[in-house]
Amino acid sequence: MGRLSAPEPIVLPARAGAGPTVPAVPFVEIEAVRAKEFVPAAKEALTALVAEQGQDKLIRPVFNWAGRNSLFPLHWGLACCAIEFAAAFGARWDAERFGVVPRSSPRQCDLMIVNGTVTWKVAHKLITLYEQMPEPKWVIAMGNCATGGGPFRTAYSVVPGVDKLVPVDIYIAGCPPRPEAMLDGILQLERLIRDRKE
Amino acid sequence: MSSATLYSVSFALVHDVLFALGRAVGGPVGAALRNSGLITGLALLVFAGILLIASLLNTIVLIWYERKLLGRFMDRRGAMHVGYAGLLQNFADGLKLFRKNTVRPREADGLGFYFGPTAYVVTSIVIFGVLPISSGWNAGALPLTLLLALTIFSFAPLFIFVSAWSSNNKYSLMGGLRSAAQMIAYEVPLLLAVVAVVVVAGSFDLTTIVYEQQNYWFWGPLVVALIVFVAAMLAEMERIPFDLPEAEAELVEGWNTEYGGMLFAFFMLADYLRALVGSILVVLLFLGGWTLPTWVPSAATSFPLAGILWFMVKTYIVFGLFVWVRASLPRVRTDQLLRVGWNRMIPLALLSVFLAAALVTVRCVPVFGCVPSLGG
Amino acid sequence: MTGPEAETATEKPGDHPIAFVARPMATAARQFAKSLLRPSTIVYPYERLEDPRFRAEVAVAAGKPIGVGPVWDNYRGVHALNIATCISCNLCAFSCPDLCIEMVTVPGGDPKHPKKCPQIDYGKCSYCGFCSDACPEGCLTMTTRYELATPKRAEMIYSPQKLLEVFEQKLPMNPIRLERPENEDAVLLDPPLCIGCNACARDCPTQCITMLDVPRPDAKAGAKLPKRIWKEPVVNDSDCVRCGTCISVCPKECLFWGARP
Amino acid sequence: MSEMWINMGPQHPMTHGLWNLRVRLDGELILDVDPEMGYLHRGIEKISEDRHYNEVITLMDRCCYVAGMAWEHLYILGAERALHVTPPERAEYLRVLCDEFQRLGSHLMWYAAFVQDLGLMSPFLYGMRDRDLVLDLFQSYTGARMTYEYMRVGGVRNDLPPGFTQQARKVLDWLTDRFREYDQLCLGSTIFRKRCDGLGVLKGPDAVRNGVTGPMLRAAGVKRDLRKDRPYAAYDRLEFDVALADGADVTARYLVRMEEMRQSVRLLRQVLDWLDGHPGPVVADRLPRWLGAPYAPVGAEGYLLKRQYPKGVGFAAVEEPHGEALAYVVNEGGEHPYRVKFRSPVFANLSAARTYLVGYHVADIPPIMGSVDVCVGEVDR
Amino acid sequence: MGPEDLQRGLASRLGAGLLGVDAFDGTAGRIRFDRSVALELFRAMREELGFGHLSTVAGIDWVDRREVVYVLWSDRALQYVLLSTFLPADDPKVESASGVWPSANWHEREAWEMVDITFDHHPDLRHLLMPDGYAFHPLLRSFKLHEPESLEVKVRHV
Repeated sequence: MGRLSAPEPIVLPARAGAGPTVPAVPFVEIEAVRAKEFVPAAKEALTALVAEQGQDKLIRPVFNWAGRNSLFPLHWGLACCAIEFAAAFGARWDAERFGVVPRSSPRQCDLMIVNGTVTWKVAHKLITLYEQMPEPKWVIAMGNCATGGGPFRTAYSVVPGVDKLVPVDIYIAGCPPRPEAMLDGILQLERLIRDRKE
Repeated sequence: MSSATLYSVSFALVHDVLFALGRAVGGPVGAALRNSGLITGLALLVFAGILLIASLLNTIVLIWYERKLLGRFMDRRGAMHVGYAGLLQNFADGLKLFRKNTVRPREADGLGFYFGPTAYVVTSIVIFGVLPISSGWNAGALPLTLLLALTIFSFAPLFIFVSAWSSNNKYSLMGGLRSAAQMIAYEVPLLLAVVAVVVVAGSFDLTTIVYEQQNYWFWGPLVVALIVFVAAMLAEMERIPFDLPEAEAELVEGWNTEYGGMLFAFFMLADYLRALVGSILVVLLFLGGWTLPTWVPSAATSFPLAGILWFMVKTYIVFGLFVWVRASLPRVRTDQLLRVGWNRMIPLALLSVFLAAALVTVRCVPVFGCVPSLGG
Repeated sequence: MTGPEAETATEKPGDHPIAFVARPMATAARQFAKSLLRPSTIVYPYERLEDPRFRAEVAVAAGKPIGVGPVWDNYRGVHALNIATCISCNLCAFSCPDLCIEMVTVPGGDPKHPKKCPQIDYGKCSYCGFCSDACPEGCLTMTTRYELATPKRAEMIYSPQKLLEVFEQKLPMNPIRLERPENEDAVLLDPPLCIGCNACARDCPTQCITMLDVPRPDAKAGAKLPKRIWKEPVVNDSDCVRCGTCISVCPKECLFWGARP
Repeated sequence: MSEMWINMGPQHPMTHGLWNLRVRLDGELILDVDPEMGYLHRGIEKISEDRHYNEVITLMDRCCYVAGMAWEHLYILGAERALHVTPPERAEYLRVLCDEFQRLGSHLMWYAAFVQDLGLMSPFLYGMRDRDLVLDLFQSYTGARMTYEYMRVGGVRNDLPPGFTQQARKVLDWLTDRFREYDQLCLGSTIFRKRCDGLGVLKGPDAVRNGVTGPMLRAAGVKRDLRKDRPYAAYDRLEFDVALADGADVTARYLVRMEEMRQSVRLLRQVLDWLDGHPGPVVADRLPRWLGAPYAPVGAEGYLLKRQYPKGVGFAAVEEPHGEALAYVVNEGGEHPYRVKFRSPVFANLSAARTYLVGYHVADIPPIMGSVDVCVGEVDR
Repeated sequence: MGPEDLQRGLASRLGAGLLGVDAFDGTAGRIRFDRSVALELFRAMREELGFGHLSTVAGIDWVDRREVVYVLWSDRALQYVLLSTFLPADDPKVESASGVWPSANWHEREAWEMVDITFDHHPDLRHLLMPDGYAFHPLLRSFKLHEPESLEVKVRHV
């Protein structure tokens, strides 16, 4: 009963979305791995300038580039996901690579990562913090508790989903999500900001 | 370039351009263009612009440098995805903060709330006007550049306290008070350590002080003064282990808790400007400025802008030391900080002054200079 | 620094103040030198922990704490559902502590027995693995996929078809499977209550219940025979997956769990 | 400056979770404190009453999110007593393995948070990095990093995968080296000693009176460790020492926790050796019928039990990384527990906040509270 | 220490207030007492039998009555002991133990908040986990949780 059946030899198949498996990359290249992505963006902006599409088309990509590459999340921890949130800033995942630096004061933040269960007791404080953040601002509901109450959604004290309190831009499922999943959520948010029409 | 000051270069540039223009245009407009007042004004503007851009660019690179360095100390990579190796990260940060709304709390004092950070950043930039970066690369031959630089440097607690008080937040207020107390306490040993240098160099002019170090750098004979100066400078720059005013663990963000957007960017900018000034002062006062030890082959110093290059290299190495300290030491407490400041630092600084005076009196400075310093 | 020196550090605090500031700085500098060329950071979207080169290394390789070794596949992420082998037994939905699994009809069943497969709401799922432990056919398994960020809440609800897509990606699946206990409960019958209505046999997902004729008991004088068709369900224990469907549809509550004698 | 109240929390870098420390200050001197809890109250005890015995485990992992295994173990011990189940021996050793790895993980997380409170930046990263290794090991046999759902009433879910013990030993070697590094970064630093010595003093009698347990109590010189005093699982068959210090201050708590980590490594080596040599079942043979299957259908109408199972009350105590945790599980013969009551060590440690905070400076709050190792999840439940 | 020792040690002091001492798995025993002798029992446990550490106070709602369970630990005997008393549901009052063990303070606040048991002479009986003014006692059996279906997330497309 409950014995371990012999695991089959593990073969990692090619994975959709996982990208090609990178061999050990030399120092110079790995630092540039994402810088290459900026070339098309710069081209786009230049094309817009050449086509005289107007100031709007030119400036918005620049500011959106700035906005999406320097997201300062609010430094607070609600529950379990906060530990994974901290782990994402740890050495192994290092969210600062993307310019994500947690700040303790809501005035300096543009991203609120709701990383845990929101109770009714903390709800109005969450709303206050959200309102203290200056525009433009985004909210990520990290984990199932923030998404919809999670395992505690039947409880008397738990808000079943932070989207009942503040508008949510990205939901990250997981209980708690791995740090990679959190980074994936931030990258998705970057994609949202890139396509933003102010 | 060594004979000309930065101002004279910009003056000559503006002069030549305007005269050529004036000749080409002719008539009363041309004559007006050759007006000396206009040339002087424009030359000042160009000079100020060069200074501004140079200091801001350097600060931004400095932030990047710190982030990358800290990353390696912490076994991680630091900003790396914005631009090559994250070089554009701080431009993104700056642009984003520029676009952010600036929220002023309703109860905050409007004048102080905006005046504090602006004056803080302006005074921090102004210091660069008097700092020689290479021989002649400063505003000109003022006899008291060191005093002027330190005077402007010590305006900061006033503006920090104004911005902290006017933002009407308890954490800000405590941070501002701590900041004022700390900066005033460490102002004294800082100046006393500088006095030691001045006694040995015999001048208040930074350029002269550097030239006095042609034969030996001052860190060898004045090592006590160097230690006091670096420690006091860490406190003045509000960096770990003396970053109590921004102590994140107890005072949320210290005196800039209520600031966001561009005003917060001003604070960050001014902090790093001051860090840059601190590193530059260490290099100028103790590490021989843009000069290299005499045993270095002359090829290393003969190419154009070599002085600036070596100066920047030294500055960044000194700043790297500050980052190293930040990566490995915890924060001290206010009372300990003040006790260390008043009870340890000031006697040490006085000792260093005494030592410097003794050195000058017995004229044995060169002997000391030969033994431990690189610049023998 | 080696052990004895560290010991002295703990034993004699306070002396040599300069050395005591220098010691942490030396430690930090050593770390700096170690991580200068290759910090232990994994450049996430471009490198992944499930890449073979991280999985091949053991947990601590070459002084770098990266790599989780060869057992990454146990991770409990998104489910994969093989619709073809699903028998609509409902066990996954029963066993879900968060009630995030809903059985929805998928094409492929006959009108009498509509085929129902789990639809999972990942906004509620707590990834506990009770459902895949409960799945008797091994068709609902958990894979190593974990990226579930989406701007729309509705996209977190994975229909059976979407779970099938995950299955078809052939992601590594959790290799630890539980075996069925030997002394498991069986479905028992309380014959006097049974009315032979065939509901259990009709709804049994594995068709392991057959209705067999039983002899009609002799009527004793004065005793009233229950109204029933003289058939009784017989459960084939080796095929039964213990889903309890028969028990829940029985109108007379005459089926129950128990040990077969 | 006149007296004022400040709210440290719920969003404050010091709190490491959702709670609010109201502090009355005179300048920077603390006159009074009043911890305000409940911002993370999720009603776990109430939800447990609506859940099957095995399903409560999913709540236990989330109850204390840095020490999920310890809380699973606590609940499972209580539930097993209430249901009259005895686990096999190998399961007991596996539970000790889980507990001690969890202690390592929790203490590493504490180390990271604590040094961050002091302003030490890089050790935070080192702590998180090394904790990830422990989580990797957890992931390799339970399938999750933090919410394991590994223990079951009557045993554990599955056995260790092949090759686990060798990997675990490598991680233990790595960690043993790191502990030395941690000590150099903290104890070797004059500033650290100046900050932490004589701070947050809570003497033994005060600690006992206020219900303080765990490393905080042992740092005050009181030798109480439930693993030794009242052995559960396989602790009576293993050798280890109780970490003790007598400074009763923040440094003493640091020393106790570091020593506990070393003792955990020692315990884990014994457990790994034992597990290598003693294969066997990991789930008990005799379970209540509805627990016998690996799955546990609940909420299905018609899951009829023709028999009432024996009632019982289970009482269990484990030495959680934070201190003494109790579970009181009332079984009234149904599928769900009738009442589950947990005792969180941090709950009691926090309730004594006034005794070790008043009289210090506001800058001392982060290191003192860091040395308490607050996990709000288990306080509020 | 076993149930008999406890019985012997307490019987003379408490008299009829001591309803009995049962054996209880994992502890030295469970002392059942009448709430009229609560304070006396607490003092006796702490001062005479050396149970210096109060671990927790648990309230249990048995619909028609309520039970308070105190868990004590003795560093001398290295054993737990349970104290249990039943209170009528219409008058759930018992003397507070926080005068004897200060650690009872928060545990009793929680028991009052969750199971509606009033502790007389408690220094600070106010809400601990729920917001101030919360009028219900969630761990009573009569308090029902939400139906999960009533909480279906209204998906907002942003």
